[in-house]
Amino acid sequence: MNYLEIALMILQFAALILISPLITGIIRKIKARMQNKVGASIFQPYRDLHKLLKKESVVSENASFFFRLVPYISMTAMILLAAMTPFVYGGVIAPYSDVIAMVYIFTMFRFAMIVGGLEGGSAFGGMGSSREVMMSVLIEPALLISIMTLSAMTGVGFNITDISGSINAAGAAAISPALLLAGAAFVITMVAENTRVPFDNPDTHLELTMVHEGMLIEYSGRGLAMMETASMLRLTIFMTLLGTVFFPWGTAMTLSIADLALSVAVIIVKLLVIAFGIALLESIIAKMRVFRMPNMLTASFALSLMAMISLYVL
Amino acid sequence: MDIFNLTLQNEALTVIFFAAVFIPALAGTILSLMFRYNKVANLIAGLCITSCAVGIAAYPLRALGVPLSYTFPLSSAVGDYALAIDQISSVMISLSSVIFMLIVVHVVKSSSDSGCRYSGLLNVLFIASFLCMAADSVLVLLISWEMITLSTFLLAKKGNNDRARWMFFVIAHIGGLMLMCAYGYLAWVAGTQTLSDWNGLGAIVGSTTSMILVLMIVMGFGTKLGLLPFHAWMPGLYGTAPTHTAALLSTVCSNVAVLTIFKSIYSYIGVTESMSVIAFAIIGLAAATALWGAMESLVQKEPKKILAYSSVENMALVILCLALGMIYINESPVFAKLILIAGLLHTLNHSVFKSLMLMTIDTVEDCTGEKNIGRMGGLAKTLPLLAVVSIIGVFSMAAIPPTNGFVSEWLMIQSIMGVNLQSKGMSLLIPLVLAAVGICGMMMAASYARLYGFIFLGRPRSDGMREPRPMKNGTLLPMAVLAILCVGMGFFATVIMDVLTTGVVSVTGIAPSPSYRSVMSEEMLPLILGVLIVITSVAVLLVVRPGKEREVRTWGCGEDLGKEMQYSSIGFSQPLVRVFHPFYGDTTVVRETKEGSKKTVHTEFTEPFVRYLYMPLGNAITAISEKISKTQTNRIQTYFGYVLITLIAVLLAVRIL
Amino acid sequence: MESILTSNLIDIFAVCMLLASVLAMATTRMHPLIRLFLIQSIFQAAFEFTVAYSQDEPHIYIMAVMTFVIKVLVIPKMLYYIMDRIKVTDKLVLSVGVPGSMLLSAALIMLSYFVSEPLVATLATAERNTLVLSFSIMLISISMMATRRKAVSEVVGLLMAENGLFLGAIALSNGMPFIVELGAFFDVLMAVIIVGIFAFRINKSFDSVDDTLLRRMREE
Amino acid sequence: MIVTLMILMPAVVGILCLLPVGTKNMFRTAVTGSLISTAVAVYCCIPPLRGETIDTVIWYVDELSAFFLMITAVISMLAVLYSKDYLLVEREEHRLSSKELRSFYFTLLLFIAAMLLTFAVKSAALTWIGIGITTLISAFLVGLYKDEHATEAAWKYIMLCSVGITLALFGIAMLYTASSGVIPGDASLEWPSLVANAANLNPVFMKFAAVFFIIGLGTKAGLAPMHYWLPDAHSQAPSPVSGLMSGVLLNCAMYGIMRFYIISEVVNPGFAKTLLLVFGLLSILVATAFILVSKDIKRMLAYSSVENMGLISIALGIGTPLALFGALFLVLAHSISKPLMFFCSGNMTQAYGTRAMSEIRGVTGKMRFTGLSTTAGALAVAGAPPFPLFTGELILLFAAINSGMYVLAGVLIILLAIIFAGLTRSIFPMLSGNTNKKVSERRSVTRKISILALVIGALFVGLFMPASVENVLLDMVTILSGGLP
Repeated sequence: MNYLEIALMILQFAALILISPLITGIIRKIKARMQNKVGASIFQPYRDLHKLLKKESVVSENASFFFRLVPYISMTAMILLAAMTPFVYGGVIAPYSDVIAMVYIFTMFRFAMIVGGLEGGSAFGGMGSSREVMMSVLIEPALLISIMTLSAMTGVGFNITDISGSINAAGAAAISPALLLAGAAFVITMVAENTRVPFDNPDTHLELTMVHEGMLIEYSGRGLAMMETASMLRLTIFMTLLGTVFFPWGTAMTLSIADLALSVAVIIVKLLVIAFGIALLESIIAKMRVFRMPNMLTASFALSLMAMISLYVL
Repeated sequence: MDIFNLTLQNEALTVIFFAAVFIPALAGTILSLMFRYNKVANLIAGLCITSCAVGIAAYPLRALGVPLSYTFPLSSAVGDYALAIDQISSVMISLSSVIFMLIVVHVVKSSSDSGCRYSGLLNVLFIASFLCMAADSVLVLLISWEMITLSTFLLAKKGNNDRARWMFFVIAHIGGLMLMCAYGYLAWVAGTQTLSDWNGLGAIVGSTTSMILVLMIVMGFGTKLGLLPFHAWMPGLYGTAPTHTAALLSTVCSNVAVLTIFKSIYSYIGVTESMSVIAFAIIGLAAATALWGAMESLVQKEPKKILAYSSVENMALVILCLALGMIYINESPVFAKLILIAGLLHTLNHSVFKSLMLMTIDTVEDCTGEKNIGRMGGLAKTLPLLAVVSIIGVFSMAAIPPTNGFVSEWLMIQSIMGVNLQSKGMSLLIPLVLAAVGICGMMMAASYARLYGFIFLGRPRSDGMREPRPMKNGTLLPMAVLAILCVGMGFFATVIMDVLTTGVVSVTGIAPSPSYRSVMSEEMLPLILGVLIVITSVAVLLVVRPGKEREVRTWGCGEDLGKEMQYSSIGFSQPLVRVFHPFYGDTTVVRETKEGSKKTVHTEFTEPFVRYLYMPLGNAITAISEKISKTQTNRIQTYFGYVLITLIAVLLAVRIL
Repeated sequence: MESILTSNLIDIFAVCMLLASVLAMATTRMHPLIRLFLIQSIFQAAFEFTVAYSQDEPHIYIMAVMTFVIKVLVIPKMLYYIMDRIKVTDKLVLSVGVPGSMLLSAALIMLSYFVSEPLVATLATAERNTLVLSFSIMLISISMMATRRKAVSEVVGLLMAENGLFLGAIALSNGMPFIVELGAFFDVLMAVIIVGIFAFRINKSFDSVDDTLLRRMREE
Repeated sequence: MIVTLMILMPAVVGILCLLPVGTKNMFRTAVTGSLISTAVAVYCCIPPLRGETIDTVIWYVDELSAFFLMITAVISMLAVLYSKDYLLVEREEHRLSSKELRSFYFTLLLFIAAMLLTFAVKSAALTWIGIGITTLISAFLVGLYKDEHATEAAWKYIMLCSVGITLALFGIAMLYTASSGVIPGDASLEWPSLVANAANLNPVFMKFAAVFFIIGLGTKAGLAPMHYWLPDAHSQAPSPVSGLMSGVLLNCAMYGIMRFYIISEVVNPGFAKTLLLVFGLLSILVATAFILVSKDIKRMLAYSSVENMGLISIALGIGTPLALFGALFLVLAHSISKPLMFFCSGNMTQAYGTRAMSEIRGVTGKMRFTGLSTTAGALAVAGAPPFPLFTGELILLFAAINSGMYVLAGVLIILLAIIFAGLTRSIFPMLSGNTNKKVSERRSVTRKISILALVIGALFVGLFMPASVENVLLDMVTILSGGLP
């Protein structure tokens, strides 16, 4: 591990964290454009976060010590995940970026938010958490199985960097029904996990629609800023995972300048394409009724299960 | 070591060890029979703690090479009383003694129900579970297993919960009878009564019989672990019994059961190629039980019942690992070793976090007097220390990374995924098992979030919650130790895994050469992950230091939040109930309130197994016995008639046959 | 002094005893029942006397005398005494009815023939049918106990079963060792005395000997 | 000579009790008399237990009879000890006059003498006569209270048992005819000589003898279709008597069946075994049904005696040495646990004045000693671990499985589990809960001693089996499987 590699890793890790608000801004911008509105500038999320950081946080009297801890837990979880995901070259803590640990860190973040939601003692938090519980019971297994399919397909064990590396090396041969099915399941999980449109409307605070917002309702000031960054970071991580693990072709395998440049370009294109896809999805489909969601989620669960079964049976 | 004469030393050490374990506990039992007032109760509990403390020394002594095997001079009708602690049981004994000791300390400190009788029975339970884990003769195993059932039955007495206790006693006894048959047959096949000479009896007996034996042993112990058809007594008993009994039952007794199942399947019977059919059956049953436990725990109204179903789910996962091991042992022994370690590690972790959570629930009940979770809430503000301890417990139960719950779940998924089984049919099994583990994991996390959220967070829903009595000093000590143990076992999991490997290797006989580490993704991961989490959280804390705070009443959209504005515990799990509706036996009940004017609508959740399996069975038996008892017409003539008819029937039978 | 005469006599007496017990099944009143028991005992004494005479066994003579004294003179007297003291109604309630009882006894006789088939094959011709007769007397008397409602009728049934039993014992092997028969006799005597005592008690507490009242011990 | 002394001693003490002396020292004579007679019995049984059988003209005491004699002596001593205070209470509540008290002790001690006689005699007919006498005497004990229930129970008891005994007598007649040709003279009905040349007895007669003998004595032992007198007799008799009857009287009949079993297994092997198996299973099935239904504690205990007799006959029916060991162990276990439970229920019924289990509540609260001993008794009767019945059932299940009778083992498990459920469902609620009745523990040392002795005895037999006792049991197993000691 020479110094260049370490420097590159830290740079890539910092870049991932910094660009996450930008990507959310871009998605909002594209969505606004599609609904032929001008929409805020793509740097608006940075300004929001900056504003929130300076504001004083108003906390409800019922909130306990855990209420103040939740933002920190979620930030830690997401930063750890950012360190693990292969972005341009490979995860910062490459040898330790175990796939199962990543899934459980996602659960850690979700668990902290669910419990945080119940803090305020108001109906919104309770409703948000209970709906999040329903969704997560169906999302988490789909996420676990889809990533596990990849590790079983490549057979290189559970390190995310090795997996993406081996799919990348296999090139076109890697495209198998298992990979496609797992990818589809992962896309649905991504949309559901980050509470994008078909499952929850991220832009409004309308009680009927909110799942993710419901849990954040009690937070303000620094707490809210951290929670917002954490969820933006989560979206970016999901997108990078989709980009560099499910369709990794183009990410740098070696440390040569040419490869790195190519992989930076490729990753930017991928992120933009995915952002465009999400924005397109959000402006075409309306939000589903809460109790129609399970059908969609079980569909994603079934997809991931079929992916794994096809891996073994075919 | 060889500076002093080892053999003499070992013999003396073994005798001293066993004497030090049994004598204080026996003294405690005898004292409890004689005295009734409380001062003696603390003495008896103290005696129990001393014998637990000595019990902890089992593993270090065994590691030092002291062969802890001893035969009592007095023999019984079916064979002599022999004890032998091998490698794996020494680990189990040490940890169970630690847990037992902490629970007894909590009993003394909380003194919620610690009369002489209660602490005397605690001594009896400790002796019985120690004997069961260290049993070397069939009789000791069976008698101590039934003694555990008996002492738990007597310990569970509180108010008049006779119905729940009786159901537990009968189901456990049915399990006991099944074990009697299985081990009786094995004793006959093996020819000897001492368990340590039994290995590979499956080969002698042939595959179908060994499969039946494995099923009987798993179901026999399953009655106490809560496998599917036998789990219906658990919510009833956990709900009504003193919490410490529930804690002991779900930790110490489950450890004993898992240890004995493990030893019976892998060393007494020995796993052969052709036993995969029974392994499939047990896997199916364990997965179904885990899903069932997870689903039911989401809708329970009492915290103790939630934890009862969580024990069902956790123990089902352990049985799942043991059954998977049966399949892997022929395909790829290294992964078999990994999954067995995962199973045993999960049992240890489970006993740590389950006893922690049950202790917190007992303290909650003690301080607030509330039993129903629907009337709890807002305790974190008034009892912050309790909330801290229990959030650690909840984190480790929900398998959140830094804690021990995560490690065993992580190991389990790795070992399920890692192996690539040759035969197609078997490999189809892996995705289904993984799906089951995934769903259970998340559902249990949801139910633990509900448990913690509706006890400690939000606004107090009853006046018992508004001003709870202060915690008795010292009750926090055992809980704090367990919390540290939870996180500690999370960080230093690899140490425990190595200890378990030697035990697993000695029992299953798999070659120790390719160590389980070679197959694992990254053996130091638990420690590194824990350290990373600490570093990142400290970094985030430094970067975003907590700013000014202003406490304000929760925003209630204009008017102040009424009592009902807060989410109810059943409401919380209502979406999931709608998703998995066919599995729940929920009925909506409309009840008149006292004033008669207002009607309240409740959803009652009855355990479907009780309604569709236990009740009809019970009614059928009573109906048949009703019919048979009609034969007693009380007229002497009919009795002469019966004698005559029997005489004629037998004579005819003799003549014809 | 074995001769055709004695073996014929033996068969005749045995058949008469069976006849007595079949008739007992047919009576519907108490006094004739006891009188039939008396007749049966007489035949039994005669039977024993002829066997003793033919086998020259001294102890069977004593047996015959004792049977005559106890079963013909003492026990009926006692039964009558009991009947008068407790002023029981003479009517005997049959739960099966006379035709039913007759059919029942016929069936029992056939059954005992069928059942003792292997046994009879091994015996000398003489004792063959006495064994079967004793068998059927026992079965008939037990069924009599099972179908009659009166306490005293049960006692008579029991005594008839004893007669059948002794008939079989003596026919098969010239009676059991003497002390055994003596013991059996005393046992029978004791049984009748105690039953008498309890009959008084039943009468005192139920003021009737009708067994239908003995039904309070139901299992709820 | 010592045997005659052993048998006459209780009779003599019984007669002494008849003397018109104050009740206080009448009790004293009864208790000391029974203590002495037990001492004599134990002294007389020690040599046969060690192997030297007593074999005189009338008496024949080998290990088997010594084992039963020992149990009878000890249990009856405890019963007399317990009955001292029990009857004092009965007299205080004017249910018994002092004259009846005196006649009670006379009949009780005569009853004990008769039972000792049955076990010690040499000839089969004398055993039969002994059983006959015990029935007649115990009829008075059952009918002690002279109310219609007791009289009815006594009436049923005598009549049914007399029918049983008559059938047994016919069995003995058949036995005599089978053996008269082979063994000359008076020895033809003596157990040792019968066992000696059992091989050349006439098999057809032996089959009929077996049928009549087992049905006859089965009625007396309470095996299934003929057991209907047992619940009435045991529930109406005073508790010490019902404890003694179910603990020891049923053993007399079982002893007779065992003696006959030895011979019949040599002549036509397997015949008696199937009979005993069938009757055993039937008794357990019927007992299970009745235990679930009965509301009266003493009736339920009587049915559990029927169940235990069923277990013993199944053990005999299996016939392997381990099963025979189990049968003898079950006899010992049952003779200790059942009297213990009857004495405890005696305490409870006297204190609460009713036998209905639903009306007795809060025993541990009000009467601590009885509460503790009833818990022990209930666990002993239900077959829970530290107590001997659990080990007995364990051996029986082991034996059933080892001899390949899996179906039998399966049926046994189900029935034993249901019985366990029935017993615990009725007895344990009596202990917990609370009652508004004014109930208090009797301050009586003799009551406590007798119950405590039984509890300690049960625990000792349940957990430990010293080598000496094991050898005795093994010798008996050899006797039972036909070999002469």
